Amino acid sequence: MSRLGAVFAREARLAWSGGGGPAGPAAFFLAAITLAPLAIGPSPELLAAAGPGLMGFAALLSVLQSAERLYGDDFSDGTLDLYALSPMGLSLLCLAKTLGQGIATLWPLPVIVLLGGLMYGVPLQPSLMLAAALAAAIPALVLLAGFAGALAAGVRRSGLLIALIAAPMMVPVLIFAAGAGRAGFEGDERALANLVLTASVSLGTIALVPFGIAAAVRSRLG
Amino acid sequence: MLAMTTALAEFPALEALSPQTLEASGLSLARGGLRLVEGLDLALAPSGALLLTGPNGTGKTTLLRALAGLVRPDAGAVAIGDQPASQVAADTLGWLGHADGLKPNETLRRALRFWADMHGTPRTAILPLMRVMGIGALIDRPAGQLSRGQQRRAGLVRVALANRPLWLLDEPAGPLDGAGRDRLAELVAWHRSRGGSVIAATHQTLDWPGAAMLDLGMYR
Amino acid sequence: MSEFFAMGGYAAFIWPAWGLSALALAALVVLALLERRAATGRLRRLENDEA
Amino acid sequence: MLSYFSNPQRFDGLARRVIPVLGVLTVLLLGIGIYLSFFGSPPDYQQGDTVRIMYVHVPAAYMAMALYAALAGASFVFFVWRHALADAAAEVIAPIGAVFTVLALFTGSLWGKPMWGTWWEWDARMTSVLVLLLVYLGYMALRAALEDAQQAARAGAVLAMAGVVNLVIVKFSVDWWSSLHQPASVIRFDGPTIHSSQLWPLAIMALAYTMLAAWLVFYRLRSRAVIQRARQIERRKLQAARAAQSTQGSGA
Repeated sequence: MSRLGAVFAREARLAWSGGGGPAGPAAFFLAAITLAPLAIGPSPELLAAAGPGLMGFAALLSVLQSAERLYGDDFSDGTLDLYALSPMGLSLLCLAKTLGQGIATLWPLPVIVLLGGLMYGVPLQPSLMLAAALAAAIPALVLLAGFAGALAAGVRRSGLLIALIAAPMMVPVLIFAAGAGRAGFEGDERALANLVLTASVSLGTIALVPFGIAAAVRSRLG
Repeated sequence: MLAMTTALAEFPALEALSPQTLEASGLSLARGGLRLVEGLDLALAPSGALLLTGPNGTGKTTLLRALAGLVRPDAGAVAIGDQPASQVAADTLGWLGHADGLKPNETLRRALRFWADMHGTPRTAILPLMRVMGIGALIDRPAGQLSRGQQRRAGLVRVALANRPLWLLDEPAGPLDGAGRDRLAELVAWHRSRGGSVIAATHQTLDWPGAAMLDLGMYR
Repeated sequence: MSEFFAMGGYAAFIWPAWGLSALALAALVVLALLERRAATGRLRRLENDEA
Repeated sequence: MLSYFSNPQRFDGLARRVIPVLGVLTVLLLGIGIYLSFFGSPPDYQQGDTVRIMYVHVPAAYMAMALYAALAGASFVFFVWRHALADAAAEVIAPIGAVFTVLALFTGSLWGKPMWGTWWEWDARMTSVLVLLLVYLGYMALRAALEDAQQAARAGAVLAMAGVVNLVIVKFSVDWWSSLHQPASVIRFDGPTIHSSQLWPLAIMALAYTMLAAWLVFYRLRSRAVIQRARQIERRKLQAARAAQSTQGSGA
């Protein structure tokens, strides 16, 4: 168990000190939330109705924005060789690594969603539901971004490629997470169902995607 | 000849190695469709040393990566002890690739502690090994501020810390100066004295006593 | 004959749908043929140089 | 059987015989299909003549999915048994599948306009086909971005297999999503019930599309074999030139 914790702690520390930690995704998320109403228009009803879905989508983009750093650097500086040859199973290691970096950089997003809820005129209860759904979605989002990042590691300007690969995979978790917020706002009783589905997709990715990441890493190291 | 600048006593007392034999038979490797090596046989006994030489692009790195199980050979098999390399690599291999696997913003202390913990080696062995490689004073320096030679020495310390019997080193002496090469020779001598073995791909001549040579230029 | 082409008033949807399908499938076939000709030409040129 | 055809010469022998057969079948079936679609079946009692668009839309959507399944299957065979032919098949299938997907989307839109009144209807099936297009584009972009052909093949195989798992979950989540704006209890009207006289043109056209896709795949696989041979000669010339240059260097 200590190795799992060692990898998680190291990757969290590296994300924090190296890439500016949570600043990048948080700033991007804030920018997206600020610009969207300028595009959609100021009418309160429209913003309140569109708010939850829009913030869910902006959160997805924020994860993609920082996805290149998940495996790109490790590929070029030789760390992936060492991780592949480490005594710990590669898929378990990739799980600890991806969640370590993910949580260290993305923890502010659910908090900002509450702020965004106020800005968009979304009442507190649906905002809390969306924040909970987003927190439940983050493991799935970051693991899928990690999978795409491992496949595209080392490619110049791989950000676009990662987004194209990860987008179709993020459809289910986006539907459920944003759905929870939207259903919460519309008072639809299926908000909780969406939240549970978001959590179940996240648990599913935690169980399955690390094997995909390990296979992707091995395919690029060969 | 080799000046033993630091007495053997300076080396940390690590857990005893379990020496392993490495054997490759009928190995054939290609990269980008280009045939590099055909029908290569290779054997390395405990305390043995093998130097891979040959001009650039003859497949030294690809061969090392195949021995480590990172690359699947087109034909032939690699066995460590009597098991396939890819299964036992984690417990028997110390790997030093082209890049040193150091994070620019991570201090050597943190990095080497991480790798010591991963391999179950006591952290007390870190500083002695760094002194052996002459970089004891840099322990709290982020790897990004070190020279290539210093990073290489840190990479060698990481390999020693893994405390694994079989070392696979890709151009270990590449960026090292004269003193660095002497310290590398000492490290390898210490490793071999404990029953460990080493294969190194190299351009420079490394005068490791009793080391076998294999010129890959002949295997095309 | 003309009422056949009218397609019960839906000509504006049916003929573009079929036309597009024919165009796409024809393009796939033609591109495959061109790809083949380019490949064989390249191989023949190389084999001539080799000889 | 699989390893039997992994040998290039044997595959070439097979392909050479199969391609003309597939070609003839395609032309024959298309002829019959077109005839049945326009003359052999009555207009639908509800949609009138627009049902004839279904005869090109449904086969295209079916081929888009069938080709992705083939792509994922070939990727699995390559990933496990390392057959170069399986990787070649996956690489060749991708663009063909993508074209069928785009065709399905356009014909779907042309069919939707008279039926639902809008050029694009975000219903579960069409949205899933749109996501399928993104999966195809992602696969092709990844293979194009990786210079090393070996890595492109292996990484592509991993992505293609992950894509299958993903598409199943996407189908469920999109169904759930499209039912969100209607109360779940209403049974969704699931498109026209297929009248038996409409079944024949649909089945024949689907078979014709399948034969055409098979012809395209086999034909392009033979072209790839020719390209591989050309590349080998080019590499040998490169190696010979480099060897001549290095002996010259050391000789001086």
